[in-house]
Amino acid sequence: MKLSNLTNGIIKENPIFVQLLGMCPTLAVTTSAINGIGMGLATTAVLASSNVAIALLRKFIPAQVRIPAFVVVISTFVTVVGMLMEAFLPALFSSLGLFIPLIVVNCIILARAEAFASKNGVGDSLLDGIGMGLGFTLALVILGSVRELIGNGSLFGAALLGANYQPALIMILPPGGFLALGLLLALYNSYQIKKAK
Amino acid sequence: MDTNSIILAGTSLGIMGLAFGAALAFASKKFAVEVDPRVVEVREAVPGANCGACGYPGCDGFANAVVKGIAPVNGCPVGGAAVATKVAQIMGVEAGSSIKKIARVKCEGHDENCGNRYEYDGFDSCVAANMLNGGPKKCLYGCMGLGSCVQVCPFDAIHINDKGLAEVDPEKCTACNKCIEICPKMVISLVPYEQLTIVQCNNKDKGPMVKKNCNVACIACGICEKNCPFDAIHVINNLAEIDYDKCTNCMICVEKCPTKAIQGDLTKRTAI
Amino acid sequence: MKDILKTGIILLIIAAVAAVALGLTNEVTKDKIAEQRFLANEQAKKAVLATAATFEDITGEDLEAITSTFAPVTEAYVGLDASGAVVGYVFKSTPNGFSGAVEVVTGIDGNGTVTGLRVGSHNETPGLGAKAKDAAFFDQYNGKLTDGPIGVSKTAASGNDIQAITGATITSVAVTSGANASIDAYKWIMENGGIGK
Amino acid sequence: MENASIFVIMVSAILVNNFVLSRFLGICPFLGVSKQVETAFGMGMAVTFVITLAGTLTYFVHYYLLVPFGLEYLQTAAFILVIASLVQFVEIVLQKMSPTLYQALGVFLPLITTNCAVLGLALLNIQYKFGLVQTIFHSFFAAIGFSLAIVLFAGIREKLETSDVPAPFKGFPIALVTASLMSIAFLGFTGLV
Repeated sequence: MKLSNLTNGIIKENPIFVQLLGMCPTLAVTTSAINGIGMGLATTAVLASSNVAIALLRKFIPAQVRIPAFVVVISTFVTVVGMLMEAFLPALFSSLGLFIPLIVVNCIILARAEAFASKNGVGDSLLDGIGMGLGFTLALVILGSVRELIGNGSLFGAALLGANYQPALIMILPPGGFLALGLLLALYNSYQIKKAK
Repeated sequence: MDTNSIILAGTSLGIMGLAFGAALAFASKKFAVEVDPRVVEVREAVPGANCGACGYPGCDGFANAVVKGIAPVNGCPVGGAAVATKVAQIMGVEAGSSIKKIARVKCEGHDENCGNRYEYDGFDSCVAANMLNGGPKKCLYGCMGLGSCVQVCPFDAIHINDKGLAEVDPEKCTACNKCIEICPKMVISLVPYEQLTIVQCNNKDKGPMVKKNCNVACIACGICEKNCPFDAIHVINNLAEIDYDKCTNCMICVEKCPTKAIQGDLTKRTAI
Repeated sequence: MKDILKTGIILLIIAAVAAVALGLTNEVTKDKIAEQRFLANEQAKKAVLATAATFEDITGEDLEAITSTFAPVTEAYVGLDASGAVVGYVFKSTPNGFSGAVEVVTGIDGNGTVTGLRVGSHNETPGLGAKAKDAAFFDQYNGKLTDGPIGVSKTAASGNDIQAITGATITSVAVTSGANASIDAYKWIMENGGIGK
Repeated sequence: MENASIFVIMVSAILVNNFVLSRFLGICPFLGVSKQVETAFGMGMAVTFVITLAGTLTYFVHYYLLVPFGLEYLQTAAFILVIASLVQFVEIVLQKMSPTLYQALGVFLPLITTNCAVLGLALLNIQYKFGLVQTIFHSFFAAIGFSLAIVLFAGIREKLETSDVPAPFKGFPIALVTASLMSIAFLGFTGLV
């Protein structure tokens, strides 16, 4: 139960900035910071629970069928969460509903299941799931706020840059996602280079 | 709560699971790749830098070749003796002896000795500079110090020193040949680890021509060849070359060489 | 041979357990979700025809006639007030916008004025076509008469025209074509003595 | 869209709604495997094989298993089971047929499973209510679109390796900026069909 499993998911092995996984929901969702938080938290919940489930099942599943087994477990988790939310928490579902199907095809979840949960104990897998989820949420919020600020002139919905700011709509469009992420990574690298010198 | 739809769901997906599970298990049997356990062991013993110095496509290629008996047990220069003995045990064969070699940059043409013909301001790559009619240095055989070898060395064993020339760190170098292959001037070559006397020049032009370009170059005067008691040094193609098996590092040639092209730490010379 | 069977059975168990879990949740949540969706649908229709208390689906050969002659219209409902008298009609149409179908819900009352229009699901460009979902755009349709088709003008609108969203003319034209098709369907119903009277 | 002709499907799947550059599905392998053109091409072929087969198989599963028994809610799980088993099958076959390509694809081969492109496509086929023939062609052309995008991207990235890129931009950042320029270019195709 090493704490490092939790922390390295946030900065050192951040799923988006370092491993560049889970790109599809990242680009699709981070048109605003609130979406980023919603998606991040939903993914963290699913990632933690599926990591635990797979860590429990890992000795039981033979290697030849590990991918189908893991993926069925993950998709069942997500669909059940989606159904329960739609039935009993309609308000939350109306804002997060869009993300649920996206989580099923989020590369991070199977990547962590395949790379980590299938090789480690339940405790570590849980920590790793939460760590990766938080790292994912952090990255989504940063990316979401950058794109929302430039592309919409607002942050968390509150207009910041005044009326005469002509928003750069490209940032809301997915090419903006690539661009924002590329520039943020470059910033991250230049910080590393300066630190290393 | 009509349970039969749940049962229906369970059975339909279950049957699909069974079909796929069986098909996958069958496929993994039919397409099983018979891996000789020894290949895996050799693969573990080898450093795994996939540098290709053994002449095989990466370490997997080498491991397969060793198990098939094509490659010699000590075929991995990077691993040296340690790996050779381990591989020999795996293969149950006696390990041949292999003297440790390292790469050396045979050039002393830094800026005081050998100036530039033009100011080069392109990419940091000797390969690129070499395309601009032979690179900026006056001597067309010397090291340009632009670091192509540094970029390619997987063991971080070669760096550009403060005199602007490539220099090999003997402890880190594993003779994997990567720098030798990339260097457009072929100024780097493999030299035994213990060798102390080295001809620090790669220039194959005639004497008078060379003098104009660099003042520490070998002018093929042949003095070293005449004075060497062990017949270990000969001028071939206007450049002095040492036969490392015969050379005893007596360093007479180092003293006699008029242009100091042959370098050696005189304090460590062996008495004749 | 035994090994193949063993793997097959393991995957069978996992898939079956997953399916049963899904089935159970589905049973538990099925009617709740139906109810939520119905509520949402009702709200959408009420938004465009406030005077109606309940709605009756138009079905059978009436619907067949409407959807075949007035192409983008796909669904039609009769709005009834508390006492059951017809107060108007609601039409759902899916004209083709800039990048795919745009869902348009139009409400028209008994004496031939458009009472409201809403844009439902779409994948128009965010920041441009997506502005069709803002009140500033769809409120323009309120009060339009059904005697002539609604026009779209790039500059200030007058009479029976609406002003297009700047930079999203294709979307504005598409939404208006949905509204006009609904108006034609409404006129066809009125000519045939109304439905559900 | 359901009565679209094969040509319309082809143009829309490859150019207009290109899976990677317009719909933004399957970005993980797109970024992960595009360092060399051969691995990108290998990935493209593997994905084409999986997507075309998956598109067809999911069509049968949906219209002959889920719809008749009214099990639509099982859709995601069943589709994923089909796709995952297909990818595992490709992984086993590839390990035998060409170990070098298997090595090069590495972790990204299982990622095809959760790859949004494959599941996204299967769901799209159902959403567009395509017939069998249309489904097969749509799946195939969508995969060709994916391969086209990834091979083009790999070509550019290979050139980037030897070009003078500022230090902080080396590696992924410059690749991402290139990808955004490519997707702006593909934005030009919207509305073509």
